[in-house]
Amino acid sequence: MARITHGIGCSHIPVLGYAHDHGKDGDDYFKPAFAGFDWTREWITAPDSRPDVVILVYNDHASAFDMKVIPTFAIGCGESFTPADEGFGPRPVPVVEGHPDLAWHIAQSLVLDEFDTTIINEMEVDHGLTVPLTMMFGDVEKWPVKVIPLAVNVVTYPPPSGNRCWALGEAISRAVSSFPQDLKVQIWGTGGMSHQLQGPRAGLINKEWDNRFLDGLTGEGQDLRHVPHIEYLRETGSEGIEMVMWLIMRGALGKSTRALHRHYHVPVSNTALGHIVLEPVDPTVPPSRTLEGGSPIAQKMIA
Amino acid sequence: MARITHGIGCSHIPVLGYAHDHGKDGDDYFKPAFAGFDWTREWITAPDSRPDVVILVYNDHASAFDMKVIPTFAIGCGESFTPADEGFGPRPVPVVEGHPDLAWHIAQSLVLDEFDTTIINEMEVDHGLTVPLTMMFGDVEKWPVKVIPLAVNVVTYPPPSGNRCWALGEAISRAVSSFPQDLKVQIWGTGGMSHQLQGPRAGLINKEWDNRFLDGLTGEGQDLRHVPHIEYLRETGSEGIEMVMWLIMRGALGKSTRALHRHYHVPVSNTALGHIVLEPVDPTVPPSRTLEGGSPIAQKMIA
Amino acid sequence: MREATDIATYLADLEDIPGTQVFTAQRARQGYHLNQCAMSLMKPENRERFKADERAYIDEWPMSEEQKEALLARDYNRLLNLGGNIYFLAKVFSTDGISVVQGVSTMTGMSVEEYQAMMMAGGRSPVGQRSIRENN
Amino acid sequence: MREATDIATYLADLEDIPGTQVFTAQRARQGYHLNQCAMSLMKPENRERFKADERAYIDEWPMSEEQKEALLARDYNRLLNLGGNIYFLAKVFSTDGISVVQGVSTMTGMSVEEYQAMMMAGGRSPVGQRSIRENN
Ligand SMILES: [Fe+3]
Ligand SMILES: [Fe+3]
Repeated sequence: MARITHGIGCSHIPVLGYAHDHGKDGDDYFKPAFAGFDWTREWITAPDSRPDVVILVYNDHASAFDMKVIPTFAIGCGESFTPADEGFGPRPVPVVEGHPDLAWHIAQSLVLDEFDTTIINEMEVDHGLTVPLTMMFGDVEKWPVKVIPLAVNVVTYPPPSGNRCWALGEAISRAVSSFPQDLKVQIWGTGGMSHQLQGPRAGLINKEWDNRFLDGLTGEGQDLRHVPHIEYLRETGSEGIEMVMWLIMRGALGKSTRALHRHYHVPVSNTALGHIVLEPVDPTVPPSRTLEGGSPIAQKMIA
Repeated sequence: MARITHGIGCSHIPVLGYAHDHGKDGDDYFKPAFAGFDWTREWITAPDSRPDVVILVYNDHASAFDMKVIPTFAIGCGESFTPADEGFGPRPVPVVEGHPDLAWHIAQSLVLDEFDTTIINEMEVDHGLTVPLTMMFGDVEKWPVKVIPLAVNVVTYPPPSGNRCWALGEAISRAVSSFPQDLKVQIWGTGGMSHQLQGPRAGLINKEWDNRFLDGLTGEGQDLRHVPHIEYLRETGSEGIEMVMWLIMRGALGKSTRALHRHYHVPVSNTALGHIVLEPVDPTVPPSRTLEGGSPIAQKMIA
Repeated sequence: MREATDIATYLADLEDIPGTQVFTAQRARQGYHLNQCAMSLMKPENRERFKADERAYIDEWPMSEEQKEALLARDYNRLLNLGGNIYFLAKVFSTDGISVVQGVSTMTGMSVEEYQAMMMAGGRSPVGQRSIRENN
Repeated sequence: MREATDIATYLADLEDIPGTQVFTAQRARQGYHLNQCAMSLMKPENRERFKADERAYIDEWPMSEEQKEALLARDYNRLLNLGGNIYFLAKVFSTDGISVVQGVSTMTGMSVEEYQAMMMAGGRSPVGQRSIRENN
């Protein structure tokens, strides 16, 4: 059976993609940002921990989705996803290969579990998805994992609540563990940490809050699922709201977790860089309360 | 304050649009189908019952959405929606005017209420939306109501469960009643009733089941929310699944309803035509369990 | 109980209906380009090009040869088997200028007249048509 | 309690943050064509046309004159006020060949150097920047 082995949290700051693509990752400015990924790069390619598939939770930054269609949760079920041209040509990184079998399995399971997911069969992927791949795998000919993109709306208000994100993670865990193939699956939450890219308040950074957030991802606590949007906005800047996506990752890891690795660095461009590698201690998630099959009538119909 | 005054259930059989557009609605074959709407046409334009806005729940039939993007619930927030060309030119009916203020209000409220809605700002609308308008209003220069399209995926499996649809209706009721403007809002559930358009089993009709379904929409009972997809498929044909959309309408009417008018006719083309006009008796819906604002922390943040 | 409630069980049940192909993910994937091709016929200019040279038109789409042959032959049952969805395929009915009833009747083994007579008499009964394994 | 939990209260709170325009429905509607226009600059051929004649390019979009002037002037704070969203407007940064830091700094009343120095020193503190009404 497939199972979620680990979760990773990671900022997806575009300039880190630029620094990597232009050989500047050794520069004084970028070196400490990249150095915090050395541990992860070794760990993630080791035979025991290397994943077969990554469910990569990210947001599109006006690249694949314009204002015509705004899905709250969109799951990429296609065969492959091409890096987007965000205004200065596409990043020179490999095409992202999907895992349609598992992606469709998750998408279908989520709908039965009463998540109103949008299925996407063709889309381009921007720095939100490709920068974390670069941070984890560096310069490669071919990404060493299959990737299921899970795009979350955190641009047009309201984004999904923290509680909804956490619950989605729990549902993803249930879906993965009912997939018959033996697969090691990681789930990554990306974006954040504190940053604001707009207005007179731009440049806001909140190290204390960010580090409390990292603390809150480990152990048994579920306080983070109740942090309201307005707190992210006030405390971590208007773009800090991206951190709700880390809660999908955390929710998928179950009852309790421990951190294997943690990294925090300020500044990278306008943003606080955060990164954490989490392992489930007790991966239990609550059973679905809502699965169609859970109703007595449905049970009777199922032989 | 805005409020949901009535719900309407109505098949959206394309040939009825054709019959109307070509002046064949008086033909022997079509007359009994149309006659059952005489009552409604009079009632719906009377000053007391005429709605300002209709939330029109329907499904797209491979017109606005192709296989690239498949939203489970998509709410039309645009200014207007043009009738689609479904293969023989667009229907000669007025452009559909939206109600972006209320539509965005509902869309935003639904996301906070943990429905993972997709927002659509530009789309064409097919017979699923325009045929019910024709059945209710006949030949008009301009539709006498604003329309908020709510498109539901019932084509690619799985569609949302009956329970999820009913719950969405309840959430829509909460959203409408928090809209400050004084508006009479109707909600229409369309599609069905029993029909199958494919394979050797095409032409299936189940009068008994359809009429039990119509019975189940009135009164206090909530049994219909637990009918599983497989029962629709077995009993009412592969396209009978469209009836889950009527449950969004029913859910929005609250605790109990009564029928003001009811009409059932077989055959129209391949399909059993059903139509019902419902009035809430007790419009109470359960409070949101999930609204972000309902969390204690969020409460503290809200002054 | 909980074990029986996952998507696999749900999907298995959908295959138990006589004479019916439920449009599951598996079919959606198999029929992806077939359905996209059929949908392209919503545009008048595409309908013209299709009518002028059907084979050339469908060769622009990465479909299997089997799908192409079934589409040229208007073999709708076979198209359903190959991942076609009826709402997408209905764009072919329109392009051919036939009604939905005519198109649908071709899948039932009846003539249009027989099919229409069945509908006038109240349609096909669900009795015996509910489940392959229960034969009810 | 329940009365305070609707979308109206939620939205009112979003307006209480100093120097910040949260991208609500109201702004999304006001800035619809502005944002769509900015996003069109993802295509190299559109970037070329825009650079060749900015005014002619933006006249193709049904924006207000105010939005057009602010866009020509690269007045990003004004663009935010008129419904622009930073992720869409960032396509203009790219087209102009400036970095995100440079573009963002123009909204803060600081020079790029001052802004970068602030970031190197750990960024802007949230103290006093959390709430207009609480002034904290
Ligand atoms: Fe981001
Ligand atoms: Fe329909």
